[in-house]
Amino acid sequence: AFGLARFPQQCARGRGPASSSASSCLDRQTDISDSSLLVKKTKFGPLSDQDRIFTNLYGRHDWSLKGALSRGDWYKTKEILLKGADWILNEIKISGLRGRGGAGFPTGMKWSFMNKPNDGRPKYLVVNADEGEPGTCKDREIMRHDPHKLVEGCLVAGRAMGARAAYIYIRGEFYNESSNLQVAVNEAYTAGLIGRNACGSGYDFDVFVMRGAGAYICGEETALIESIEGKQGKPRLKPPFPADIGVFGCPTTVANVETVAVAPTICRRSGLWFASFGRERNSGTKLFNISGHVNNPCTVEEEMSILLKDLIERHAGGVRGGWDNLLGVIPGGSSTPVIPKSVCDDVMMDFDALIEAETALGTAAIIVMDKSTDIIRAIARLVEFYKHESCGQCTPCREGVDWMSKMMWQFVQGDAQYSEIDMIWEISKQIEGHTICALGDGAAWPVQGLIRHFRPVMESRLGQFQKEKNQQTTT
Amino acid sequence: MAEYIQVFRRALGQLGGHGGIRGLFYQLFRVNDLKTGALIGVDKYGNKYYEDKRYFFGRHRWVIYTEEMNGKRTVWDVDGSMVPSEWHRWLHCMTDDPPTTHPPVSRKFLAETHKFNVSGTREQYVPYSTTRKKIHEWVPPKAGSQ
Amino acid sequence: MLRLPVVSRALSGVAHTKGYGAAAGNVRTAATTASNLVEVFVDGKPVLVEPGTTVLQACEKVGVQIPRFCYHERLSVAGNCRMCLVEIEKAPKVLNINSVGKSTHWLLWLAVMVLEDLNPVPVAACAMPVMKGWNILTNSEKTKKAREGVMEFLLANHPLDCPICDQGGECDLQDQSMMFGSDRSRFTEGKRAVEDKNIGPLIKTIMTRCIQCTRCIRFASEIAGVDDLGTTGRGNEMQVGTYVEKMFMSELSGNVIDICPVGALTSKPYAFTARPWETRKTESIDVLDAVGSNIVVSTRGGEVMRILPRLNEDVNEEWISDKTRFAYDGLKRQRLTQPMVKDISGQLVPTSWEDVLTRVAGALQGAQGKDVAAIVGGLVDAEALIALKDLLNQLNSDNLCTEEVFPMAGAGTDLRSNYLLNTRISGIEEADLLLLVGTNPRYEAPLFSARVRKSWLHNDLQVALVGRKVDLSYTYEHLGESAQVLQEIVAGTHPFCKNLAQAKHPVVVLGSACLQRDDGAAVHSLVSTIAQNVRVTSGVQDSWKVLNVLHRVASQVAALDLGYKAGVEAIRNNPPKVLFLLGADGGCVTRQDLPKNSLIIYQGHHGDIGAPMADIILPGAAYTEKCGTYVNTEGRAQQTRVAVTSPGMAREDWKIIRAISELAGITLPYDTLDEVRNRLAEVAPNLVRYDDVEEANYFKQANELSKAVNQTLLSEPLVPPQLTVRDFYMTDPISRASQTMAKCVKAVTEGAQAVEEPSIC
Amino acid sequence: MASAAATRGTSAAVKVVKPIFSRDLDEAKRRVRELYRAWYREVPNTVALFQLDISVRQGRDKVREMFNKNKHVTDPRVIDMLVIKGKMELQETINVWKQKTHIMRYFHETETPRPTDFLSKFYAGHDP
Repeated sequence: AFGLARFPQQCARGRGPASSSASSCLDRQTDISDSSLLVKKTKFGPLSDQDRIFTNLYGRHDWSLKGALSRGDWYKTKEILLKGADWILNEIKISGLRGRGGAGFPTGMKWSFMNKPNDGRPKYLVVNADEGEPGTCKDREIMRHDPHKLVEGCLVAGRAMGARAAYIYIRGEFYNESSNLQVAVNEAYTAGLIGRNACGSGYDFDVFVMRGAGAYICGEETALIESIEGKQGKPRLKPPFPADIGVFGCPTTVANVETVAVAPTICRRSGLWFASFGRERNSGTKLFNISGHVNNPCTVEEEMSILLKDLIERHAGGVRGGWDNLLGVIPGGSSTPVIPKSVCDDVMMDFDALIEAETALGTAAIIVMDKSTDIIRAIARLVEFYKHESCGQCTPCREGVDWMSKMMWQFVQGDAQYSEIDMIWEISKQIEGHTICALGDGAAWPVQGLIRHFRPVMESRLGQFQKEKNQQTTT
Repeated sequence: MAEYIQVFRRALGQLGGHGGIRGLFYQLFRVNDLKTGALIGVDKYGNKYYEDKRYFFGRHRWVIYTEEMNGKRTVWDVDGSMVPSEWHRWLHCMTDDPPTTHPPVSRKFLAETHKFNVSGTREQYVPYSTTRKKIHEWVPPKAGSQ
Repeated sequence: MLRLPVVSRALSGVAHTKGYGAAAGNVRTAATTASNLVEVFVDGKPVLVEPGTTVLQACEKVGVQIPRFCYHERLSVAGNCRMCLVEIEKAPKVLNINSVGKSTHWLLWLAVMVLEDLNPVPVAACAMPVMKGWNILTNSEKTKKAREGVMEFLLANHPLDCPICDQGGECDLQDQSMMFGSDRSRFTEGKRAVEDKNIGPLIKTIMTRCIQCTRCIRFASEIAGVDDLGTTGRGNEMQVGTYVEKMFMSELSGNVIDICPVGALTSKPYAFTARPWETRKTESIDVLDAVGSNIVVSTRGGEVMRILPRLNEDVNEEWISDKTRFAYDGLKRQRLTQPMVKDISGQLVPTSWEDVLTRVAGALQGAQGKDVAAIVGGLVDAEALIALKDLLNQLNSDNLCTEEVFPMAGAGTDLRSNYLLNTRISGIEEADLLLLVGTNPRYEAPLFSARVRKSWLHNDLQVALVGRKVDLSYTYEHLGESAQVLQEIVAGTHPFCKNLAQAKHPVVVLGSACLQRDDGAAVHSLVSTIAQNVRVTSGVQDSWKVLNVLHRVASQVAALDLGYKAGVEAIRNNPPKVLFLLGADGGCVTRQDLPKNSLIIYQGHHGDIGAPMADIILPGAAYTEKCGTYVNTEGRAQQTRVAVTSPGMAREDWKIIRAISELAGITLPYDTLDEVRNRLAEVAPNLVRYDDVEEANYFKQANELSKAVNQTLLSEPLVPPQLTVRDFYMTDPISRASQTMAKCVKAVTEGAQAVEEPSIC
Repeated sequence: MASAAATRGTSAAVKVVKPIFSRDLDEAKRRVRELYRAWYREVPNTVALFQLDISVRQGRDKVREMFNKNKHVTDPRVIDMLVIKGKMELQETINVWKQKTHIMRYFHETETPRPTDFLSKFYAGHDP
């Protein structure tokens, strides 16, 4: 309720053709002279409404071009483009934006990899809209309610890396999202915003929307490229990296929807503005998805480095049955390790803080579990998901995740030896880091998180089962 | 004295039983033994079967083979398989009833004419090989077929 | 599918395909200069390698073998078995900032960047290119741990049926689990079972054993050029198969048996017959086509159990065709095992060598000069050829012919360059344009074709074909069916001339089937002129040969080298009283062609076409039973070796002829193989310089002479005899006698299901 | 080791080689005589023990023949080696480590000589 209550204000800000800060940013070359920004922040969030990037996150307004223009999209895009690739890259670098797809690679650096001498091959931007991570629902909100942010982002990002075209690879299940996105792309073409001489900047840029067939693995960047090329969605080896040989053998950058969609706003409002949120190296705003045992599950844009407790209490209406009823939280989508309440109490939601807590920010999809949860079963279900979604290409993932899944379901029953807890830990370690892509890691981490924090729960389950079995045999 | 008379009588019996001196020597060379006994029967090939209970068991029945059987001259070249099956059982003491008094039941698997054992001859049975032939040679086509 | 657009290959250095250097690495490209070598360390030992070398290759260079399943040096890198994981110790970052920006260095830099992030994750040695200063730890604790983990996963679902597995004893999984695996199993769950697939009468599949290394898939799509194999399903349910129930239809399909690291793909004819440790291996040469593939004959108890390829980079690399591999059961059937003569009734009856040799010698003594003639077939070794030639020459006869026709007009067979594959098989890798005339190399010489495909794949070889359209494993420009197209090309009116003019390393290959036609000389002359013209326009050096003839039978080049006349025309025109057929099973001369009272002597190893019409049969030895010299279509002399003794009373061919000569009173002056080879060296020294190719020259002169040919071109299209894979399997007496090959033909025509399966396992 | 020493000995005749047992030919001969005597005495035992179908005389003749076969040997080292082998044979015979057939193998007729000329080799069979 809290998140939704703020809507009128947001819209009020967004309705103007451009905010003052946006226009000013375009006119100056950003430098670090603004001393006010150098003051180290200690308190993060809540995000004030005028600082929100996604102003139609909840679909209360028109998502089509008309509505988008009214919210400030496509404002002075031509000027941004004309500033050139180096300027855009500089802004992105200053903003400290890190990839929003999970790995958190510095976006500015990633995009600058594409700026190498042309060897005759076209370059491509591929937008990863295959949002399949359980618990994550941020990209779909962008695509169905603010698709023009993404289309404009494609143009700006494409300009930054000198790309010829953008492929938006959208998850097959996102039917409405892809429809909206396609409509937005068509609108942009008709309005001359993309296509030949995009926005009148003299720059040619195409955007293609491509629907996947519903495989989680196609969210992995190289598998996504394979899928676009029409092959089985199976990850490629790296090197060669997509930046060298990507889609159709050409240099390619794969970026998350959110990363791309925030780029125009960063350019308009300056990288320093974006960098003013959150801690150092973890700057910016971020879409958080809060689901599970909270009173009010929601997707909300919030400042990075906000306290987890703060986030849940403020936007999701708190944990069901109060904070003390909290069992644990999966902070970044299903593939990140679970953290118990003791950690949740004071952990900040950003890349570095969560790494310190032996988990990861991932896609910032917070799955809250209260004390009614059978945590072993929850993790077992996650592992089964990964087992089902493993592409089967490389050995540790193909064989190991299946094995882990079988073992996890035995743990759910309690029908296992105590030593098998160590064994599954070892197996998960044998998978982690030994696979081609990160799916193996993603399958291993939840198990590791479970053992790290909930080993007593597992042991008591095993003991319980033994006891019951003994009773049965004696009677 | 009576012993010598006994021996003499037996010698005379041998002389008579084998058809004089000539017959005696013929028998001695052919059979390597001189025995007289009761002629129990002669089969259709001419083999003569004798019995003399005075000899101890196992030697008390014997056969004097015929001199020509199934077209083969068998004066010197005799073979145990010349005894037909109906006499075989009497000769080997499986029964005390010779086929002369107890004619055998005729069976269709019994040969009309008794055959010798063919082992060592061309007709002998050779078991076919059950192993795979390593080389299958070419069999030339029959003349005139092409 | 694999052929990338040209632009993608414009990128310098190593990044060619997904293969990333390894697949491209064995294509001959210009050697990189030694100056930009990279120094890396393997377990502390320094080694200098070219940039772009993979970790695995660098280790191989210092003799450290990294365990692997999916990696195969001739296939693209899949990197999916993860067995080759090694730990890398990176040097302190030594980055030349100036180099950033150049594409290759930039790439390295990026890899360093990423590694920095992922460290300390072990890397897949087969795919990771080395960086300067890396220390590759092939035996560290972490490396061992990673291997053991992967091994455990691989074995988790692998059945424990080694005792009944045909791969036992030569199984990579067995060997490597002994070396690198754990000594006990922790897997207590049930194992996965996968349904077996029927992919034809040659390859037996036991898919439960599959470890999804995808070598077979990559072989099929990259080397064989048929995308028949692939994976279906995901995760633990991933299966290798043919998508739909069909036969794996390729002329090179047998090679997947060799590259399969486990027993998932095994040989169907060889199933449950022998173990690798109980067979005796003999290195030999294949003679069923003119390529002369190097083979290893595995024998046990005087019986050929199977035939495997042997590495020879210049000829067959490490592949062999299915006919080479599977026709060996033809060596055990329809064999001539004892001498035979016709009795009065005209029936061939077995007899003794003394008898038959006396008869032959008598017949030869009575016939001199043109009354005696000989025809040699396609499987005859050079020793027998020279012996027969000497024998007939002693009888004042020079009527020695081969069954295969080669036009004698013009330079004919006087200049070797006219009838050799002068460019050589490996030379195709350097070519940029290939013109095929009236041939279907895919079935006439599968390994030559595989080489063409390799070059087409990696070096952008442009292929064009004159003749009947055939299904090759590479795309080609079809210029037309009839020989008139050649005239147009000579005249310069054909649009293809433009491409020819631009070629830097052109190659023209003339199929020997064209030369069997009545206008063979004219076709040869035209092709020779095209080759000569193209050679001038391309401006290549003299060492580059353009004109090539692709033969189909193994004995032809040696026969022509020894001075045999090609074609039996002379014999038809001038029928002899005594005709000696040495392995002649082509049926070019029949009894009807000869006078009534003429005597036909057949010497050979199979009762096929020649034997039934003979009056006297002399049983000879097949290629696995003798030490014989064969010259392949390139002119490369190679020798077969005795793997098994010849069956029954069969003898080596040259010995039979030598024995005849003694009885006929014209004893040939050699008693031993060495003496025969000395005689060979006198006549044609190149025949005894084994594994060496004697270069042929005088192209220009040959072309000049060929211009004198005055033959009219026929209007019929140039149709190679082997159009589809169905024609491939049975081409000679051995493969015609083979049941396996017969099954293949049946499976190809009626589907794999038509061939009955042994119901074992 | 011994064979290596032997070759060295032949290549440089002056060089004194390391003897096996015997320092000179006379000593070697003495050893041969001792061995012969032992065999000579053992033959009757052998014939009895193995129930050989030969007479003692035939056995002794055979022993003599075997010794005569090597009478051309003059190198004491070679002689010593042959004596050692002979002693081994003797021991095997005395201890009945051999069987009857092994003894009778000494009396085996030599095999038919292999054909030498081309044609008879050809008729005889495969001669690689």
